[in-house]
Amino acid sequence: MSWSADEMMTVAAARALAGVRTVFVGIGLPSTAANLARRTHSPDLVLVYESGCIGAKPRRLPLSIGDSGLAETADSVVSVPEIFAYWLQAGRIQVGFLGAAELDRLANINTTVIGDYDHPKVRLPGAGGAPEIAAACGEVFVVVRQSRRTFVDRVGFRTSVGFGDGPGDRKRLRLPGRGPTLVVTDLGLLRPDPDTCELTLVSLHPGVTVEQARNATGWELRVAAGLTETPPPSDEELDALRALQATAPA
Amino acid sequence: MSWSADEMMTVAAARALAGVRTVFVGIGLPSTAANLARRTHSPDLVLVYESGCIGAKPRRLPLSIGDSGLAETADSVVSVPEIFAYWLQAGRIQVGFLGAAELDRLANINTTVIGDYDHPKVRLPGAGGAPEIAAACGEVFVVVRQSRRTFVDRVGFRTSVGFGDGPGDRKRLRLPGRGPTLVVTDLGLLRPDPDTCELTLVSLHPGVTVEQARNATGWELRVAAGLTETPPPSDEELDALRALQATAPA
Amino acid sequence: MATVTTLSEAVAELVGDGDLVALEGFTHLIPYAAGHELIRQRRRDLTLARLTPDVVYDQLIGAGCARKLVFSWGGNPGVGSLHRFRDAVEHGWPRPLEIEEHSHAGMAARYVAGASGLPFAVLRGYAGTDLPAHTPTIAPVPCPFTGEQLTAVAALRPDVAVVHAQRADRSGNVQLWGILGVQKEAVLAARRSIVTVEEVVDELDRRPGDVVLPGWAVTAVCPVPGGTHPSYALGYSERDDAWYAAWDPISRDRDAFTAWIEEHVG
Amino acid sequence: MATVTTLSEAVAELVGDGDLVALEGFTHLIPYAAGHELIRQRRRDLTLARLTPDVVYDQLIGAGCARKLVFSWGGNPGVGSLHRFRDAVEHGWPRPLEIEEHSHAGMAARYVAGASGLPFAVLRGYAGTDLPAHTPTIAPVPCPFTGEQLTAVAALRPDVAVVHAQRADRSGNVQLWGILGVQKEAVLAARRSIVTVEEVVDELDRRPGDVVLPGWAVTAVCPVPGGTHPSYALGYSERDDAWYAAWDPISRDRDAFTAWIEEHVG
Repeated sequence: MSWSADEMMTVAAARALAGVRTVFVGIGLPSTAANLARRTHSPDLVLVYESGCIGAKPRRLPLSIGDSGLAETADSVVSVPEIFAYWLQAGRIQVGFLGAAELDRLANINTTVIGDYDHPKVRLPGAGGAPEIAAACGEVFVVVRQSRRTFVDRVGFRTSVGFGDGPGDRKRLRLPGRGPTLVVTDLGLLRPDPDTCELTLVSLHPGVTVEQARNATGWELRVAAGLTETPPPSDEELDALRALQATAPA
Repeated sequence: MSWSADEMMTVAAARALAGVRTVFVGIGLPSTAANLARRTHSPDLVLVYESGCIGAKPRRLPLSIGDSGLAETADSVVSVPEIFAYWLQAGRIQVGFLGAAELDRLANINTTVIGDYDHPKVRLPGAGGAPEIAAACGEVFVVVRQSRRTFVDRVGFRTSVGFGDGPGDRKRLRLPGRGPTLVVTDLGLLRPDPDTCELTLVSLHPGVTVEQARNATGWELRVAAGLTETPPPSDEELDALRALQATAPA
Repeated sequence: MATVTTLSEAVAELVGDGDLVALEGFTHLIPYAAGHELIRQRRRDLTLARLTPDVVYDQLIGAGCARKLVFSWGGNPGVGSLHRFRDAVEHGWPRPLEIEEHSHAGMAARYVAGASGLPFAVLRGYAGTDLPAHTPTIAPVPCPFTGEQLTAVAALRPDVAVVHAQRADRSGNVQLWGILGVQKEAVLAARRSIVTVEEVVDELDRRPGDVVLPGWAVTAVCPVPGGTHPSYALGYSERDDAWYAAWDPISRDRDAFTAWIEEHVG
Repeated sequence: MATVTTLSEAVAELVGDGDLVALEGFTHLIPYAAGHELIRQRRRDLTLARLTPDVVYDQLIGAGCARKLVFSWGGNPGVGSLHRFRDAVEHGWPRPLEIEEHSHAGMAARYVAGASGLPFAVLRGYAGTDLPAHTPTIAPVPCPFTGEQLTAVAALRPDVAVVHAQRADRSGNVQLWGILGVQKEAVLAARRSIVTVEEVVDELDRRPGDVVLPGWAVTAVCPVPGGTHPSYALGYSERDDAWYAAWDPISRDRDAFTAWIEEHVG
């Protein structure tokens, strides 16, 4: 079966959840990937949505985090104050799944504004749950399409902290989680360098070249010594993904 | 019908709830009085129990604040953190109904200890919900049998604040409620003097003398200029009270 | 006890120009009809608070009702931008919009503080982000026991909270279920409250996962069946995802937006 | 996921001498069987936390299991004193008992802070009382926005929380209803947790007013039908008020108490 770059990205993101018990899910690509993981290798994966749905098992792909299918299938629905205080902030969630409008070399995320805050060129939606997801989850996976517009040297506004200004910053800021340990794009996988925290290309999706990845990155992209090729989506993965997407509202 | 001093006290306490919408109720005499008020002049009185039961309408007199009849008949049952934060602390309750082991001239309450804190003569149960009930309710009614043991010049331990050291103290302590505006005993009614905050005898129950009240008070009890006699319990009140008490567990 | 009344009377009586108003409902039970009534009654200079402004605030902002927005995530869920919100922030149309920006966790904590009668709440939040530099209702607070630095957010106490619920009884006791959001906190944090409901019933039969707000803690209850469309009321309606998608082109264009409001809201 | 196991195994594995243990249940769902298991397994030097020590802690204190009590109201509800508690505080029998004393509001806030991963909670509490002078986990805290002085209490984070609930499913998801107390907060504040239940069922059919704790947030679930007697489990049993009254003469006398424990707990 042939597949699109977005399908490769979603499958790669879903694979990253193997062995994970609890994931805090934003809507869009993260939600698709987490639901795909539940339908393939991780049927017991606990999906936690910021709308207060704990253990949601949606039968159709939700368009919004408030989709009725989330509440109706959840093990428990709690208030928004409770989901953030008792469940996220307390450090109970292993993986946080985030998107980004801008992502920088040190995995900091901007979803607030392009240009000057008071006179913005583009006003983005804002923080939502992301700053505390990025702070409190055991680790964070970012799913984002790779381009020079999104992959910038330094975000213009730090909405959610990846590695701040570099090694030691998360500890100094008392951010309990390990931060973004994986970035999944339509081109490949990036991980922070253990010494510098700089996002480094560790895997290329089939058919993608290092040059393509470099051209889609707003800083001089480093390539890990053991660069691998991401295994292509299997037929089972693609079948499950397409069946899942067929459930989404028109 | 003849009646006991305790019956007079309970009836007088219930009468004080006329016109009140919401009352925070402790177990024992306050609960009996509040339930009597609901069964006589105030059928819509909202009983709030620290066990989280809002709008309880118990069919039998509860022995404990956790009686199943409270939860089963409540409009809403909330957690203990919520009842104290959202309902009591936020100032939503008009009247708090408290008992006391010791009550002093300035209506401060001790339910903690008799004697030295670290080497107590009598270790009492402690604070429970009382300090915040005394602070946050619109006003407080205290129901307590009057004796030199309970009515002391100055409590040995201040568990709950009445008027502290005197006029202005509640404001200085930022206690939002008006404090104990009424003390109901088996002998009569006391109210704080508007100028000095000192508890002053304002009404005697039928058959009780000022001398009896003075002998049962550990300070030189002042008598209000317009001292009245408490109307005796009516037959209706006594019938309702006895019917209520007949529902209590053996 | 809450008064059971009409939405137009409740808005006329309880919402004034310049008020801090919170229409809450986290992607579920969003009080659209009440938002439209605010537009219809030409409320002005409102400070609008809401975690997710959503299309309901896009409409109020575009209609010129708002002076300021207090929020944490301003998008059209699953669709894209809120174009009226962006036009106001980026170009000041139809008037400049002041913003006070938080995270969801911070906004939720602010309502909790308001509902609890406290001037602030404490959270682990915002550390290392650029938000505190722009938002004066965020401040550091040290733990008095450990010395650890945490974050305080100021309590949010709306003049009026407006929410939608499935049902109320004739005494104004309100029942909602499904995704609960911050509605209870918003109502309890506010000085006055309006609750629109799908129906008023004689008796509230309790449901798993429901929340009951006592009538004596609510100011007005207004029967408005369908008053949450294009959002939804679990058990009564489905979210109109197609409507949210269709809003995008309408809201991109000032004239199309204005015409839509004139036709559908008045 | 929670392990479904026996109470004796759970206590043996999860509760150590010297632990800070919270048996919670606010006048409802008090985990008596678990308390007895602690006595039976001869746990020592425990710090026992609980809003209302109740007879369950009177027994643990009298049996010599406790070094310290953290509490807010120590009486026999509707009956009178907890005589073993008083004997320990007043006369140091069977050993001296250190106390850390709060109000209910303060204790509840301490569990909330613990469950929220915060080192402290803020409340309007204790102002003008003599409690802060004796309790180091109470401290003043100023509002960073208004300067107003409020009260902070230190988070309570038990080593082990023990609660009783009506039911669990085979994955260890726990369901309780009726008076909810602080059980959810105690479990979430604790490092480990033991939940005794009336029964383990295939499927938890939801009830109005119920709370479900996910199995992955609980350490051990132990079927102990009737494990809350003389307290009660709504829907399963009634509070044994006569038993509470009968405890008074037993607990007044050291020998009568000791004989009772030997006979009924072992």
